[in-house]
Amino acid sequence: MPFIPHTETDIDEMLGVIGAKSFDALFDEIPAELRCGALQHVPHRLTEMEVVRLMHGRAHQDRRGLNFIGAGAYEHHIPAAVWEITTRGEYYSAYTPYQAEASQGTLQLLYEYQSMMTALTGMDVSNASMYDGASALAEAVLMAERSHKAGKRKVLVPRTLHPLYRKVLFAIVDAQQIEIVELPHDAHGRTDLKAIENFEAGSFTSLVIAQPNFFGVLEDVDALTDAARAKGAMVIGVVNPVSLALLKPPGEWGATGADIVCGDGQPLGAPLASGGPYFGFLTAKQAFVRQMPGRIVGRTVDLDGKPGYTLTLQAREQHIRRSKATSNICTNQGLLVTAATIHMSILGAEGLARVASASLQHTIELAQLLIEIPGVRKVFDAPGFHEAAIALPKPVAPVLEALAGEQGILGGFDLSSDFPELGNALLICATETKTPADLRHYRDALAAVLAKA
Amino acid sequence: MPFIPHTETDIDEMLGVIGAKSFDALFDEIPAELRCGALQHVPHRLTEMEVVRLMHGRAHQDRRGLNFIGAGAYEHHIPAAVWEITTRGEYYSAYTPYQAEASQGTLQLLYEYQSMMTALTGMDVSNASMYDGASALAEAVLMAERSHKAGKRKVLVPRTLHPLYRKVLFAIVDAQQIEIVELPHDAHGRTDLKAIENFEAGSFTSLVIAQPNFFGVLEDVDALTDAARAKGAMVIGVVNPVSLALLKPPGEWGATGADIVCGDGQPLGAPLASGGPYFGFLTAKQAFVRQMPGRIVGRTVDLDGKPGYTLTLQAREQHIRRSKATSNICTNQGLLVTAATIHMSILGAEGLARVASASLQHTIELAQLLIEIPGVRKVFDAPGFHEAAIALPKPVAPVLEALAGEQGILGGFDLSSDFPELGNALLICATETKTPADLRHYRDALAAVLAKA
Amino acid sequence: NNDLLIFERGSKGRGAEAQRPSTPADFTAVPEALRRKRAPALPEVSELQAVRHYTRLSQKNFSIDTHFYPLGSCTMKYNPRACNTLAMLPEFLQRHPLSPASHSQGFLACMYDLQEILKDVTGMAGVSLTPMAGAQGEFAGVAMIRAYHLARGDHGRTEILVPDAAHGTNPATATMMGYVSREIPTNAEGDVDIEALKAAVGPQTAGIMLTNPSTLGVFERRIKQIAAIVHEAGGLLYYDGANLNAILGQVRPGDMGFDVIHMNLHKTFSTPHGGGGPGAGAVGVSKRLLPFMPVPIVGKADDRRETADVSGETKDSTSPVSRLPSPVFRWLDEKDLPQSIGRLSAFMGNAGVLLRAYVYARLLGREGMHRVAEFATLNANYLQARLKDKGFDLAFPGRRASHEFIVTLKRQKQQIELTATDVAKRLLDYGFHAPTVYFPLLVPECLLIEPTETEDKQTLDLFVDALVAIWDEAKHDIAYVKGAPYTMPVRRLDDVRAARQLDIRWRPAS
Amino acid sequence: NNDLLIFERGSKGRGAEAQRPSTPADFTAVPEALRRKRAPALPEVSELQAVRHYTRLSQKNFSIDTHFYPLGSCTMKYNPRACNTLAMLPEFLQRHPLSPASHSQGFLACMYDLQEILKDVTGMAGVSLTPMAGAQGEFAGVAMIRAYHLARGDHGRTEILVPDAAHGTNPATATMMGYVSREIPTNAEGDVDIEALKAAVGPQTAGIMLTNPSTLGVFERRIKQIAAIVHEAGGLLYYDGANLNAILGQVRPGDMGFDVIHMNLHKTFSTPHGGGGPGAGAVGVSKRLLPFMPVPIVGKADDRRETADVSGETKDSTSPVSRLPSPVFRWLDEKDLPQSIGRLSAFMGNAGVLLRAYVYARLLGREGMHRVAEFATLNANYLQARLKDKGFDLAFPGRRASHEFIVTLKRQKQQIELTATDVAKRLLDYGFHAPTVYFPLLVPECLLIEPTETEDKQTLDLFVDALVAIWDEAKHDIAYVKGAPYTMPVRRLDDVRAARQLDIRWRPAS
Repeated sequence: MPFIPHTETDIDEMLGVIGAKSFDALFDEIPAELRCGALQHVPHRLTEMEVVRLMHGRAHQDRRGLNFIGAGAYEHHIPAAVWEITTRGEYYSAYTPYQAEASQGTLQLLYEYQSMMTALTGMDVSNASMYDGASALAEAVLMAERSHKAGKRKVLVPRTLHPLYRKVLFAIVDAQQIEIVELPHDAHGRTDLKAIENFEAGSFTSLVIAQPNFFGVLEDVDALTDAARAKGAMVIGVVNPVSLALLKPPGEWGATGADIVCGDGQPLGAPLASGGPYFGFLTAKQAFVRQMPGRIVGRTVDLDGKPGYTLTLQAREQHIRRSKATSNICTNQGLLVTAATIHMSILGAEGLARVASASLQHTIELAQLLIEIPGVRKVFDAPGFHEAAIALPKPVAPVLEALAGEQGILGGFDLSSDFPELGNALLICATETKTPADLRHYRDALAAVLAKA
Repeated sequence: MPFIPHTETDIDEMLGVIGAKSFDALFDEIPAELRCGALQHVPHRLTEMEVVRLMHGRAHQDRRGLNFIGAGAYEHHIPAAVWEITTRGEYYSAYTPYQAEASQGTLQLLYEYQSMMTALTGMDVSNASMYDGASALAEAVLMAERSHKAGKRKVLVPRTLHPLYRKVLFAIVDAQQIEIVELPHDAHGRTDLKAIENFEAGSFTSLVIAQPNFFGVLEDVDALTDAARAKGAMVIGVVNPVSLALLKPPGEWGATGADIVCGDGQPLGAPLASGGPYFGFLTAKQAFVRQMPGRIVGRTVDLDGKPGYTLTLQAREQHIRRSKATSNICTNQGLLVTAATIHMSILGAEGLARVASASLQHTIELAQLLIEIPGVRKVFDAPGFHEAAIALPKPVAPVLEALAGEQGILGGFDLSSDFPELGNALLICATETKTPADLRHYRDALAAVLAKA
Repeated sequence: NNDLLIFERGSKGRGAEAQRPSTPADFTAVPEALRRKRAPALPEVSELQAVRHYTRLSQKNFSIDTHFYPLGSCTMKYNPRACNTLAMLPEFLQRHPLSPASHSQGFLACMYDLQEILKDVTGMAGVSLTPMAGAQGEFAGVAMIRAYHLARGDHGRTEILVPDAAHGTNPATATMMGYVSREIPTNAEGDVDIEALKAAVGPQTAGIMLTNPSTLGVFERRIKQIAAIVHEAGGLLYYDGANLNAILGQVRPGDMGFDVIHMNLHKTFSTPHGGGGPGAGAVGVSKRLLPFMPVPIVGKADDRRETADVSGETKDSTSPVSRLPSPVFRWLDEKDLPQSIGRLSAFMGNAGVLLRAYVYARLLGREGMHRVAEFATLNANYLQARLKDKGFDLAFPGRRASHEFIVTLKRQKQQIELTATDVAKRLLDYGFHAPTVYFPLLVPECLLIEPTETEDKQTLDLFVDALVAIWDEAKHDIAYVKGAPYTMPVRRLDDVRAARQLDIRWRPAS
Repeated sequence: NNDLLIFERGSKGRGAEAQRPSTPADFTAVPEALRRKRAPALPEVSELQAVRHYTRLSQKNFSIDTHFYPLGSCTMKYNPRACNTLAMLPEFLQRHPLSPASHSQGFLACMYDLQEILKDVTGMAGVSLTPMAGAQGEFAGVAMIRAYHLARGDHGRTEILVPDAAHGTNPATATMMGYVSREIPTNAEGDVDIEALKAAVGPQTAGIMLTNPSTLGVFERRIKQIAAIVHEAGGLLYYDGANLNAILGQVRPGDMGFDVIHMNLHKTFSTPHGGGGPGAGAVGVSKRLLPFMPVPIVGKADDRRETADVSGETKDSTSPVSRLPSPVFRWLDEKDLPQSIGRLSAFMGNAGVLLRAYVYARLLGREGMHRVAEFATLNANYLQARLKDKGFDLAFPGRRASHEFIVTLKRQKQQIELTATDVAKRLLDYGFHAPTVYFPLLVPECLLIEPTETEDKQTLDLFVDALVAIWDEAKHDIAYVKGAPYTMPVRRLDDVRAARQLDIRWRPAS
């Protein structure tokens, strides 16, 4: 019996102690007519050996390609040590540190994580993680509504936000009667500042700013922050954590800094892995700490006065506050935070800056190479980070298909369905993992594909 | 500086404490004319990211095939837990447990390993490992020479022993004037018992018995053991540890049992991995424990009377006895023994027996399938384990090449150069990892290859 | 030295050189005004320092791999190592979530299979794997209930019923979906108070959220009656799958009358708890909720529907010399399910967790599913019987335990001041993680004990011995027990101070 | 409970069912007389029990990943984790050692590159990677010396010279090769006594085995003179590469005049020590010993010699969409080297260790090799200076330390009975592994301390503090120090009893 240690003798003894004749007796409180028979569609069991072979075969079917897709998930090098340590049983198979004294490893690590995320974002407080960047944004919007004294239940969201984030935001806040208003972008791919000025002061609760935005373009975060502030609104930053090694942290945006910062932590040590598990991060100004959702770890002392770590401010959470909790979140993404904390420790600020810088340079170089091809041009001329929108002379989808099929190149994200106003636009990304030869390889392949038919 | 933690400040302070002006000063006792300049042929450094890509590319060049080669290295399923635990830093990055109190993990594990190996082989004592099976055999032969009161420095080695083991044995004992005499095999592929009877009593020190032998044939170990004993010689068993789950243990061979048992531990949890690291095991009767080479762990008590483990009988070893040591061995294969101990714990006797039984059945089935092909026949009719010799109607080498190239099938070990007397013979092996479909796939491929020109 | 923070181990300018790009950072492509001026205060350590620090920190944790961990309601069972190694094969790790289906057939096949398996196990008509934890699964479930009512033009349903023993996530979720939650009391036997339920239902009832077996560790025997009452009132039934381990292969939520269920795959399907996550909260629905499922879902490519193989064990996929098949599977998204409640994560939820759950499901197979519930229940009832025999008070002494049960220390608290916290802390010294304490809220000084099916009898017996020993210690020296733990890296921590003198981040000395 | 043996955790009939074939064993194909009658007494545990047992056991170890481990002569430096993960890629693990070259070009390319790198680093003309540990490398080296003399018809050479400070493996190896070893004394400064050497050499001298820097932690300054003396007598020079870490990229054994060298790749090239191995003892030789190298060796396929790329970084090999190249590399065996000393292992030695060493070498590169020696030497000299400053006695106070150095407690032993063992055991309580003690044999109460280049200054300073504190403790309460350790899983163990009342295996209760 896989994963069940009981011997026949054990079973007999235990049933005897219970005073039950059989296993069936253990379920005698379940109405007999509800008991199900054998499951019909679950396949027969495989041994570990058989599953290994099955999964190696499946993995093999996921063809590897040379990847230039970003769009919210970024291929970065992860030091080998990160997951070798993260998957140690003591991290991997522990749970939420409810018994602090027996979980100081996880707790100290989370305290270190909170310290790193506040340092990176320039904020005062951090929680111990959310599910992912998109759901973290939804929680940030709800948090702003709770924090804002005279909330109008309206949030301004730029069109330059990741379209999938917009969908998730809608799905999560929809039931709470929060109006989501889209802000257009200008010809440079930046959020149109004037659109904000058209709103009356006090007419919206918060403004979301994505930096860099979905097109990889850098927003004028200072002006946007000040504009929102002038209207009495709160500012929520959605940021790529790796970019923060180069970019002004949200805590320093405009005159006051952002109020809440969130994003997806994936670039900090999570492999692409089909989209998850990643983790969302959430930091804020000190004033909003009691409106934060999720776990928070604090440092305290033990009976002997020795420092130690424990979950704190639990009165915010669902297991205490129930229907009045700041969120229904319980389990978060602890293991990914473990990886991220080790990842940030190994890379340090200098390492992250080099990763950010190399990614930026490679994307600039790739865009430069691609526009050498007749008919290919940049969509925007503004400075960016990490990603760039490129216009093709033909519909994007068949070009991407041809690149993937013949050359094994994953050429980027097709912008044309979410942003038809941009024409045949393609979002490309070249992180530090790409070599000059890779970039030329893409250029040559795209030229060949476009030359055909 | 990869793997060097020193900051500029550290370097200055440390050189200051030493009273050295520069790094060069630290090497001022080395004659200047000997100092080398830059290394010319070492390639420039790569970052971890670059090495990952290089090695993934190299791994990709090692094409995967459907493997039917055995010949001393066996493809068995290794439970995932085995190497996940074995590569934990506490095992992976520790060394020989010289400070027993800080190495109880490794020491208790080795004690458990010794217990498992003696149980498996039916012997009294085990060391903590040798390098591999072939070198363990050489050490066993030397150990027999040391143990045997009136040694004639002559060892009888069957022709049915693995030819590479024979080569290693020769290379290691050659300088010690030990004569190696080869015993022929009979038409069943078994060592010719009569050949032993031709030797005078006392004229040789030891007899080596390989069970199963290189052809996968089971030797008549009882008769061989008794025959050697009748001549006053010691018996050295060379065994496949997995086979011992089915086969009579060497401790029960003949009237007295073997004296020394060795073999390669690879089938106990070491991946094929191009031939190593594997480990050799060595067990013996109690009487010979002080002639054993290598580490031995013993159970003792601490100052409080609590049980604990420590290296023992170190007076046998090179670091104490120097030129009079039982061997020059120092480092052994500790990490592989860690894996093997966990592997044996997870499989248990029942699991090993199932592995052995499935491997035996699959090889029998494969041989049966292959001889359906016109011109293909079995070389020997004797019962075997795990491997079988098959005769082809054509030279073996080009057939294997065709199987590998077109079908990705690694068809077995070509016996024709080491055993020309067997004709176009091929040694095949199908472990528990092979499915009925795999066996048919091989049969069909071989039929196709043989049908061609 | 063993207690330093990673920041305190660093030195200015130190770094792990092999692990970062060799070219120095160039900030010039970033406009001056948008550039970072001061580097963030991250650690400056070598690779060895980081490895040593986090390896040693790990050793300060209790975990399933090191200790018995009978944390009630959390199903801390063994996480097979193969699930981890197989989910981390390079091809799986390298797959970008937006890769085309032609580059994703292996992954999609696993997800498709998992959907089918979960449908069978729960008795539901459809499954979506995207929710990233149980609470998000609950969210998805209540969102579907809401979408269902709204789609029918039924706008008057404003309440969600929740038993008082429910997980805190249930009422919290109802709130997030804009519902008012109304508590239904539990009777002395641990069942829902049917009369109170009848009184509470009405045209304002959107649905009820139930766990069965409940958090009280007992099976709700009148579940069919409850379903009838709620359905008659026009409400739907939501099944909180937190306790699915108790009934796997024994009874299916779909057969009990539930309309929607979430499953905690990190519990029942043994994916790692990871020190607090990631989880995975797949949802299953009855036929009427199919149109509302969250996307994406994996379907079959239309033109090849007949050739697909549910369990995916084609010769091709298992042969090491397999060739790439034509796409069989594809994503279903908003275009396929226009009434979907939408997306709950940017991509496909916790895909890597789902892969682990899939491997686990294949290892159990049809033959193993029902054994999970059988042995989880055997272990719980055995422990319950042994503890009762040793004089401990059960919260529901007349009932069968499900996969967990409750001991109440109300009597010990009154007699000798021994609290659930005291026992929990002292257990750590005995080498056992504590059960869940003070939940469910309605049982005073409670220990919610869930041994799971993967623990052996010897371990359970030692756990009983420890509880008996602690009670005995407390009788003789309650102060000593209240001083526990003594053998952990720290002694009992001051939680009040943690909340009052908030210290939730390290700051560099300026 | 934490101290049980794995056997004691089992129960009859228990097993890890998912990890073994599902079909019961069938013994019938084995003739009755050759069949096993009683199952071997192996553990009967679940997968969880095995995982928990060995995870917890691991935590009882000191290791580089958890503790400073300044074990002299063992070079306990950081083992980069990438070396492990890359050597364990599925394709590398699955390659059968007898796979054809067409299925092995990636592995062969790595081995070829490593041979080239090691040749450059040591200044030798050829390298064979097959020896499986340092001692086997020594064996190969002395075997080649013997083969060389015999090939020239020089049968009178029966002696190997060995300095008295040498590793025990040196004389033990000489014995295994049929030589008599003759000790050469060391002078007060730690150098070989040249006059004694001159007196010892002669037509009977096959060669000399030397470590430089020696085990005394100092560089043999007159190495060229020694080489000349031995060479003039017709002997060859063997270099014990155990201390290569001290001189990597600074001075090459080939340039010093050595004819043959072994390298401990698990020291200098940072492959894991694994609780006692595996090591890897690659040998390098000068031109005249090339024909005698142990096989197999990796060479280039004859017909493509000109197209091969030494460092292997062709576009093909690094591109994720690479195609298979035609074979470039092949094995060289006895047919290519008919005078070879033969084979030392059935296949290719510790191939997986060699892959790890290769990854490490590529991570260091040309730029990193010399830094290894520089910083290993910096750390040793810094520690030596600090300890001298604190009043400890150095064995060779007038000398530069190499990568290691010796403190002698002779004075402390005489004055307060403090022995090297006492200090070693007490250091464990301070969280440091002990240095090597009582080796080399000729320095009384010695601590051979090798910090390695991967440790930071803060750690070295804390180690100094600990040694000072222990000396201080001993002055006040020697009995307390002699009772150490106090914080390990066991206190000081009775080694005498271990040897006298031999208990080296568990036996089932019958």
